[in-house]
Amino acid sequence: MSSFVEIIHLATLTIIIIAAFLTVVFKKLLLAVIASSVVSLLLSLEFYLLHAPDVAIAEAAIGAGLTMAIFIFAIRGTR
Amino acid sequence: MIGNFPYVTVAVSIGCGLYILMFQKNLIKLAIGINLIESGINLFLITLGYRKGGVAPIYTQAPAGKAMVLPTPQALTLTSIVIGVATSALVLSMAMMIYKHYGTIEVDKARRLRG
Amino acid sequence: MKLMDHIPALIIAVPLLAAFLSPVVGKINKKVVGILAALALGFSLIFTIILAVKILSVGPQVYVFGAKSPSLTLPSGLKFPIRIIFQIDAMGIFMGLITALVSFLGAVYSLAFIDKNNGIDKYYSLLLLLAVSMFGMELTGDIFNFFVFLEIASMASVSLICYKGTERGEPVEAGFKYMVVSSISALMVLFAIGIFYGEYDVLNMAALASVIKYSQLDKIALGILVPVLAMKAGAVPMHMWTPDAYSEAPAPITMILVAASQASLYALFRVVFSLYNITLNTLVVGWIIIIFGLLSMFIGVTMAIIQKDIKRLMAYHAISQTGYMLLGVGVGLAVLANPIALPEYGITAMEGGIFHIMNHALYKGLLFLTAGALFYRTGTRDLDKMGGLAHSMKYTTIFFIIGAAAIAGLPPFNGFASKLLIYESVYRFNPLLSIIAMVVSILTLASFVKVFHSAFLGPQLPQFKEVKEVPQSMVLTMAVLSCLIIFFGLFPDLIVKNLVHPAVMSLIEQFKYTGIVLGGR
Amino acid sequence: MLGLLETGSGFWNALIWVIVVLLIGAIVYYIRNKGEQGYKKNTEQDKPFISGNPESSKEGSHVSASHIYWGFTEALRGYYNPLVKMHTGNLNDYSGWIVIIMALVLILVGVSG
Repeated sequence: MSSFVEIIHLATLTIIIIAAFLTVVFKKLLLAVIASSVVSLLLSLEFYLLHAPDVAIAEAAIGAGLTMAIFIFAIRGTR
Repeated sequence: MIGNFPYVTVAVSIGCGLYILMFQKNLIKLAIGINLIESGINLFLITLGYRKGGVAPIYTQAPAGKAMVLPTPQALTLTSIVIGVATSALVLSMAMMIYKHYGTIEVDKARRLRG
Repeated sequence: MKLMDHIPALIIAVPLLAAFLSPVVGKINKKVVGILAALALGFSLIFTIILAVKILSVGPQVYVFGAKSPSLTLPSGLKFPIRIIFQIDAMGIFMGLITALVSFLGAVYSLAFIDKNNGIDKYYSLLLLLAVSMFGMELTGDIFNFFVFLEIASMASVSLICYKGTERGEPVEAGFKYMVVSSISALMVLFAIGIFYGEYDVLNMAALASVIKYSQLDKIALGILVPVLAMKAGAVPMHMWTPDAYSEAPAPITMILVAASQASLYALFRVVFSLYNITLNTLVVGWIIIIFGLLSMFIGVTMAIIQKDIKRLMAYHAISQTGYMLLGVGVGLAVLANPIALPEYGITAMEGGIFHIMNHALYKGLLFLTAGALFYRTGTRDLDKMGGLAHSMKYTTIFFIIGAAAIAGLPPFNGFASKLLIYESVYRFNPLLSIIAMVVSILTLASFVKVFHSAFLGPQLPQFKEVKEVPQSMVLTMAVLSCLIIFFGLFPDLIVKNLVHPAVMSLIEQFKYTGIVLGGR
Repeated sequence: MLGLLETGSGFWNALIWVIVVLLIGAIVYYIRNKGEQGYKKNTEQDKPFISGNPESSKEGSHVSASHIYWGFTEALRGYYNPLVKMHTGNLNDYSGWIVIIMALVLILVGVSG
């Protein structure tokens, strides 16, 4: 049980690192925004695993959802 | 077992954010960079409060014999998330205004103020 | 419940209430909003003066939010304070007085300066928020609370810099640049706060100061905090946002922005002196601050000489004057652990540096307001296009002369008094530093001679035949600042003895700051 | 004494300074009154003498801001060129400087012990 949680931990953190790199690498803005919201979403999973459920909810709703919506709105506005 | 791995993630995402701010030219990409730094710092704060084998600090009566995860960093993180979304919104709205006036969102073209 | 006990909370509560009232009032009557804002900030000024009198006669004050008694810091059985507290010593209230004065005068000046057409209610709302956040940064005793106020300050000031952004692109560009650098700095401050919390489990500055050990992690936190707070204060070579933001903001906002960057400077001093004090390697950190100061002084003034935009020129001077403050306080820090040199010249150097903060807020505010008055009547900030304005704007000319003489350190104005303190004490630390400071002062005078010549002297230009003196509320604001400058110049000892010296002593003696919260009075 | 500011190695009193300036001003005024009395306004004496050349129009004689200190900036060209080039107005440089200085300060503080 405990080792299963730790594997999820490691997997989440690894994907966060990969997604952060992808955010830097992607030249297309939309892809970069999606990568950064993957970071936020997995961050909220990581918060949940670190016993912070209320922060996880806030991060999923505000950090991943709302921020991505604002970014997509801005990208549409500057094209 | 996870040990220092979250701190590595913190360092990587702050580093990626600073790299974007230093070397990438798109104004919206800079906003993404700020977001990335902020994610890293939020993870840092939450990880600081983590105690191995603790329970989430949301029960009014904790189960006996178990430690709680520190609640203060979580409160700090909530504040910082809300401030972060306000910052992103402000930065992006200004990027849109720059696009309206200058017709570009490239950093090295939008620089009338210099010298 | 006595009103007197709640003054620290009222200082920020009244403008905060007015900030959220002003959009509502603006819906009903646009003209009342400005008066409401000026009134609220006037109340804050009065409260700050009352609090200052109390602090200077009784001692540092503590205000605890959410406790049964506003001065009860330690809930029984706990080793450290857990509530959000305001912790105000002589240094905090010194900065608070500057903020209160400058923001009140800025609101009064705005009454005539800002046109009434669109967004006036939002303008005053943001101005009040900026004042509130500056008060918060200066009075708070909680390091996370400081971060929140820092973010509010940067958001409010960015929105105010972009106030003219619907018409022109440059203000938005300046605002964008300021927002990006200030969010980097705020996030790094949060990172340092995280380090402190992870190490000591406290967020209260006094409690933190009592346990700090200058371990490896503390060094990292110091190495993060010093450059980012110096950046917010506008130290070279991280100063590039300053001329952009100062030159594009409306003139009264620029005056308040000067005070806002000084609030960051205050935070830098607070971190170095109250948090670390003699635990840190004073010589190295002192020299880091001195070098920031030297670079700021010299590069700031030499860049100012070649500018053609009047407000951009003054913004570079603001950088240069920040250098004097960093130099004075840096010398004080470098000799902090030295029991012979500190009373001999260290305290004097710090008095000079801290006194210069107040003087700079006054004369740089006055100069920015005269630049605003010129812009109000001529519609340009380009010095090449101005000329002969002394014929039609007599009061503005007199105020400009007073401000320029004060910034260049000509006796008997206030700039001379604080610069003299810096020169004579820094000379005993290292003569070269003092000589550089004097050269910078001469170059400052030279560049203001250039502004005076090209804007005010010369024959009356045909395109400015119609120019009149600015409206009365603007003249009044500038007159108040000029009177303060002359008063401070004629009686510098009153200010130094009663305001500056207690502030310096409460910075140097860490116990004066921490003792009141931790109950060891 | 009122207005006496001790600086550690000396003192400064603005009031004494003002009094001395007023005294010197009075002496200067006295000497000036001793001078030539034959000056009359709005006559030939009023005109500037430029080697006998005609006086140029007043509007044309105003030196605008970019021409002031031309010699100074020209002489210090080697100092000013890199300095002006440093202020690119490029946002990447702004954040770059912050990161560089932060790294430098971290190294200095860390090494010093």
